[in-house]
Amino acid sequence: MDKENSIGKKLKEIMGKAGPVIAVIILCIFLTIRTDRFLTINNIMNIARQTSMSGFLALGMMVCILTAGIDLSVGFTMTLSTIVMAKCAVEIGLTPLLCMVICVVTGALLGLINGLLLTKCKLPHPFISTMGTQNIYKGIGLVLTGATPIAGMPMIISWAGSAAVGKSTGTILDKIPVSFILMLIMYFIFSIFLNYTRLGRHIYAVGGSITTAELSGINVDFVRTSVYVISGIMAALGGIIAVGRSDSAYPLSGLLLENDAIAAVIIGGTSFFGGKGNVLGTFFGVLLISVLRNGLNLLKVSSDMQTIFLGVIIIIAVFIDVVRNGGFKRVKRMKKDEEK
Amino acid sequence: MDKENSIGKKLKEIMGKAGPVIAVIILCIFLTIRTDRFLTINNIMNIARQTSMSGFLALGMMVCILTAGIDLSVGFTMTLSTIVMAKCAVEIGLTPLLCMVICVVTGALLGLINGLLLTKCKLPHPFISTMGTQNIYKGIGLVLTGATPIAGMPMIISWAGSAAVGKSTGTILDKIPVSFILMLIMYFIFSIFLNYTRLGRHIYAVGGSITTAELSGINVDFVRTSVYVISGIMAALGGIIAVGRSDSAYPLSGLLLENDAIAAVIIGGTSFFGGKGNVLGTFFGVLLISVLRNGLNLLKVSSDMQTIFLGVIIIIAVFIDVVRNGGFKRVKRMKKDEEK
Amino acid sequence: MGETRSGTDVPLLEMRGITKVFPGVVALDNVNLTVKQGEVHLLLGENGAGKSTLIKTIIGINKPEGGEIFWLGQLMKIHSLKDAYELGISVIYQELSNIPCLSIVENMYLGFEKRKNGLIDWKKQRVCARKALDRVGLSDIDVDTPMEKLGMGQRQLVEIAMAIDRKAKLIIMDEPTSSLGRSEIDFLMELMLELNREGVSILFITHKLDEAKRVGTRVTVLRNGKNSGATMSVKDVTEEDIIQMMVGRTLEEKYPKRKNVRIGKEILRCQGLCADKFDKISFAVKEGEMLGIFGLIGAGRTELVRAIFGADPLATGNLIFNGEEIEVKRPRDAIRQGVVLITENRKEEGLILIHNVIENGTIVPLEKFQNKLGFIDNKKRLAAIEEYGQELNLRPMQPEKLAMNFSGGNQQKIVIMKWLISGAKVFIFDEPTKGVDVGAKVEIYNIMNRLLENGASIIMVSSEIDEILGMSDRVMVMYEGKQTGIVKNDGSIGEEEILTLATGGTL
Amino acid sequence: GGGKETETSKESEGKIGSDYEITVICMALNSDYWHMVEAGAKLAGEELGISVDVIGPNAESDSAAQINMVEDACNSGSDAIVLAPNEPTSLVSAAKTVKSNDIPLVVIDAMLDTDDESLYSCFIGTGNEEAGAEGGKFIASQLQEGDKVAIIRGLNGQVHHDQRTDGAQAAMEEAGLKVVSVQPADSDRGKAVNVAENMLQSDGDIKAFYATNDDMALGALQAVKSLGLTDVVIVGFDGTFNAMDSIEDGELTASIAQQPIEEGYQGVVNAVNILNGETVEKHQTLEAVVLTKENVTDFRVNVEDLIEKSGVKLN
Ligand SMILES: Nc1ncnc2c1ncn2[C@@H]1O[C@H](COP(=O)(O)OP(=O)(O)OP(=O)(O)O)[C@@H](O)[C@H]1O
Ligand SMILES: Nc1ncnc2c1ncn2[C@@H]1O[C@H](COP(=O)(O)OP(=O)(O)OP(=O)(O)O)[C@@H](O)[C@H]1O
Ligand SMILES: [Mg+2]
Ligand SMILES: [Mg+2]
Repeated sequence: MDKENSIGKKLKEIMGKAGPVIAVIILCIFLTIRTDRFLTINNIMNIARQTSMSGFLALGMMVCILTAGIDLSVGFTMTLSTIVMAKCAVEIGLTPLLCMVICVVTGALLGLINGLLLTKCKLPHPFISTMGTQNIYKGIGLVLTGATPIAGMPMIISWAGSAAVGKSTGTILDKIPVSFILMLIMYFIFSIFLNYTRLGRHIYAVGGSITTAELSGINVDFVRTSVYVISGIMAALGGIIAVGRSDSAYPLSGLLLENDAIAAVIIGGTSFFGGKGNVLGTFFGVLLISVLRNGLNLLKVSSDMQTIFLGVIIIIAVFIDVVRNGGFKRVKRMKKDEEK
Repeated sequence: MDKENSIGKKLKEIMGKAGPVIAVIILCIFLTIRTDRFLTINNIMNIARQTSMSGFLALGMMVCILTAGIDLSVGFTMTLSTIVMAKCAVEIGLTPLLCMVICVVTGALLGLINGLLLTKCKLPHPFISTMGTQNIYKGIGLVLTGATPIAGMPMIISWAGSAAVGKSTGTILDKIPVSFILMLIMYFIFSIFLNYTRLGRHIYAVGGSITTAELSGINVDFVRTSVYVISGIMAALGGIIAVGRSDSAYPLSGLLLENDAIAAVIIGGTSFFGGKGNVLGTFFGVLLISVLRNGLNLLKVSSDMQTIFLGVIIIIAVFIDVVRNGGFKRVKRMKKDEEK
Repeated sequence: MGETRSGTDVPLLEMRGITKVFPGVVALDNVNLTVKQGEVHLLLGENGAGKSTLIKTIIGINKPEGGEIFWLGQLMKIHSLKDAYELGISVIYQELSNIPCLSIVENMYLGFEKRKNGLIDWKKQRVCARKALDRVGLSDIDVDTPMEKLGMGQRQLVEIAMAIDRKAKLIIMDEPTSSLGRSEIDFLMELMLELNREGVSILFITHKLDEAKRVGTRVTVLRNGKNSGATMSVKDVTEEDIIQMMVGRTLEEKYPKRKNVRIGKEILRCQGLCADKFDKISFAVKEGEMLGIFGLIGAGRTELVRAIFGADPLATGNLIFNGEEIEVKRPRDAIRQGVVLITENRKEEGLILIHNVIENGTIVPLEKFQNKLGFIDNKKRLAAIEEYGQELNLRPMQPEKLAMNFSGGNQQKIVIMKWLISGAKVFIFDEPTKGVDVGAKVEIYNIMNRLLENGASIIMVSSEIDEILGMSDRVMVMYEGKQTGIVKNDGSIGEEEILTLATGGTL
Repeated sequence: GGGKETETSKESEGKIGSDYEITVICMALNSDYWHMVEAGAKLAGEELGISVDVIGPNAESDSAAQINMVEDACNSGSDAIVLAPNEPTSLVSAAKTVKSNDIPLVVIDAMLDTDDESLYSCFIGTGNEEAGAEGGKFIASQLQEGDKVAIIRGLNGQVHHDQRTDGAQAAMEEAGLKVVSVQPADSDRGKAVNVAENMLQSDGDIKAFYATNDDMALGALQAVKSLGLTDVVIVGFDGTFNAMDSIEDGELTASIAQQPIEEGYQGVVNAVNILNGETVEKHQTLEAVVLTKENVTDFRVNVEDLIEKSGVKLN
């Protein structure tokens, strides 16, 4: 036990945290060799831009999964929040900043509904409640827009999604997308939040054991509701970026986004059973998917094959995680976890 | 304890099993009053026809959920099996019966992959493995077909999906769809299978407690693999009906079908945590969704509103289940279940 | 002991007329309990008597239907656990309650994080945790170790450290010793007395009457959710009195004698069994014989029996069953031979809690209940349950009742029934009476005796020397994964010899 | 414009005074395009004094739902069905159901994949392939021989996107352009931004984007703008209002507009004619219009007039 603890374990631990990092690096090296278009500033900035939205969604999904929950509605929470924002901006003509606030508040409310369904209505599993609200939010978005996109956002909203940090400074700043910087800031905030605040630690505790958390005097319902509110807010923020990027809010924008978010979180090493996971892992999970998508595009792999690759990557990433964590032994414990 | 057991409990028990039945009946009465088109033989046969495919898928999903698992790949397992069948029939020109066998075998193999990923590769949760294979199967289907539908099935294949039981007998038999009868037969077989065979009971035991099942000498890996194989076979059978119905196999036919299947199973009272549920419940869960969709079509409710209704129904159905099962008490237990 | 330091006679905690009803059960019926300042108060009673329920009303987890609770003479209004903790009440729950994937220090301050500028002050927490761990004798364990890496006893000690660190005035301990070994128990008893000397009151729940008498000041007994007799001073009552109050009758003998047992031929022989946690274990059991396996906590007994049963891998060694070598890779290989394990953890490993007695009882030998066509015959299953239910005196005898709704002792009977129906020949019991009350214990011993009388063999792992000496024909002792001796339990040996072996000594 | 024909068809109004019920089933009801079909159908309904219901699933990929809708429509008392099949092969069986109920079927927008002409009474629409070719030719007219072009298309497996792609690709290649990349963006504007960015990255100097719907074209426009490129020709498909706005502003180069209002209108009018026992032409082709800065304003005024008259609300 002790011997294992010393060297091998330490190594494993570092590997454990660095798992998705290593995968990203390997993928990057491969792509750099295979296509000279990959390692260019423009392309890296492309990847940065393409990462930001899913980065926000994955962050929200991560806190849900940390409590052993899941938020399937995240895509259409994003869509509905942006539709509300777009309506306020384009049809009512409110000031852009107010519209953004409204977007975030809407996201928070939609998340709150998910949370309350779970904690107050006692629906047995967030899989069910958020599958329900996913349909509801989608339907409301379609009804509100009459199923057509709303375009013509005010400048500031587009700014978050499509602007670069600098403006004709002639330096690289002109290329770094604002959205990516915003995402980085948010990841930093979350890493503080999850490690150094009570709510953050309580999220891990609830995911680790909901009964024990309850017995330790943690307001479990509050924590569980919070994570869905957080997820809603992240979805709304991701939405603002998505709207800025495409200059429109459209009712099917959220379709299947939850899959990428879940995949990124799981690839990033967060345990599906809650209680384990870190922000850095999720960051590299998101990055892995973005780099993969970008790389396959550069390599002109057909989109059908891309679908296959994505599936394979999800499975391999999780499988590596299983092996890394001592395979069998851990799996035995997992099995116990699943059990009633 | 004992007093409650006598009358109240019995009533509750009957209600418990009859829950979705009652919902279906209420919905039917409402629709009969609101539109005189609902209670016609033609319409009832429409519902029957529209139920069959999802009926098969839900049955496979149910056995997975009974073991506390899930099969997200069910839609594209169906698609890929039918594409293989269609290729054999239309391009290679094998005999129709052989093609159908190939379809079922393909479904079983795809299910086997899901099962082995779980039991041999020890992926921590079927949510992840089947999310991966869902993408893979979808991609393969697209690659195989070049993304275009394959049409022109042989008669017999179409027969299962689109024929009626009788042929110009002038009786009601001319209208009863074969596919619905096939589905009824399958539900009957499953109700025997789950209640009166060893594997059937073992499925419940594994869902009830995987550790206890293992320590009771049950071959847990076999059981867990079997349910995904069964789910694959059911998907393939559902696929044969779908192909018969539309006379074509096309690569996006499986999109989002897993959602309806999961919804039907959960509405039908199967516990998301495994170990509890019955075939009758699932049958009425499937029926409820079909009747709802049909009724909303007849009432000319827009498809956007239909989406909302479906979401609401999922939540309400599960909520009723929570209340019916004594709300709090059960929920307390559930919480414990979730716990590691 | 027992002297009140505050000089006043205001009781620390006073509960009056507490009534708690669960759907279908009156768990507490007008119960009174008074804990004085600076005493160790014993709360005793059978399984299901309502002990845990009572303490859960103190800390606000259960909202009682009737009754009042006073804290230092003031009516206590507790809305949440936090309120209770802030008053100075700490609880060590019956079920271990920590979060396995989090570190010791996190677990210790869960819900009571020390903060600086609104952020968690990890440094301070580590320092405090270190001190608290040293206090409970865990000085060689790092505070950042994940809880899941600790043994059960160590986890229990961490929980105690937690309670101490919170500077509680009242520490409630609900069966803290059920998963501890003898030396840990001794350590804990000392610690309790020491805390008590420092003025901390302790409300102590246990099924082990000897240890109760060692530390207790006064005792309150519950029976079927009611006070059974008045609270008395421990000095004034005997163990027999307490048992009388708990179960309403006296027990003739704690360890019933077996009659008509004929020890027959050897049935299972283990040769040189090795794995991670144990090394070169060899022994044999005969028909009608009970072999006890004793050891201190972490001696590797559980791992050994799990490996024999095929639940854990065996590195090397042979298993010989009825003279033939058998290969056991999984539990079902052992079960096929009739070698079965009744695990320590019946709730999670023995039962499917959400299924009823019929399902649980017949899940192993389902093929026995198949008709000619291969379908399961439910009438046969019910008949078997009724037959064995009578024999084991299952209470209540309701085959359709879910396993989760039975009391601990009766749950143990359902597990035994499952293996009886499967026709097992060698029964391995791991801590069969853990958390079981004195009355139910005797019932379980009676069942064991009947098994032996019918020619079965039993291997019993236990941490209670009394039980080992009271029941087994022979005793194997383990120390740190090694077998330190097999002795005949014919009166020639006693506690001392066993303990010598268990701590690595030789006779 | 569809205006002219609309006026001529008005003459037939007098003849019909019946209370027919006609159900129009669109591929989906999730875009301006289908709302324009709805407008046309409603307009015809008003003019002819009959009741017209317009329904459709909520995604063009959901052909199972569309099959169900056709069956339910057969049963909900419709006298005729106007169908825009979202999957040409799958919907054939639905057409058989309609036939077996003796209900006339008018197919609009996209043809069914069948040789059995008895299944439908008539087809009205622009060939997607021909319209795609128009777009391809337009792009060719704006570029030099040998220039690089990229195509952004809808979900792989959706037939009308296949046709729009094939038509344009063939026309462009014939004109000597180099189609360097064809990628799907699932008809999604956000995805189209990513796809276009990646295309520009992997193939540098792309001179034109052709997208099989307007949303994706607008997405490509965003990508081009955010990379600070100018002079890239971007052509969309459908002539949605967003696209028309953009063309008027001089950003999007062009959009290939079919005539959805006319499709809906003619679909209903033909159905009524069939119900009245008249014979109608089996295949009626509607021209596709390439909307550019020159003609977009006129086109738009006409469309807006018609929609206003129909009472259908667009967002
Ligand atoms: N949440 C609950 N719902 C329903 N019944 C309950 C609940 N908790 C306890 N009970 C019942 O209340 C009674 C008292 O249980 P309690 O756990 O207090 O017993 P105990 O004295 O602690 O027993 P043990 O020694 O086995 O721990 C039992 O009959 C039990 O089944
Ligand atoms: N479910 C479990 N999770 C984590 N650790 C465990 C578990 N069960 C046992 N252990 C630990 O494994 C080690 C070996 O203990 P084992 O159970 O074999 O000893 P034992 O001799 O049976 O003693 P006891 O059963 O009294 O703990 C101990 O440190 C024990 O605490
Ligand atoms: Mg208790
Ligand atoms: Mg043990």
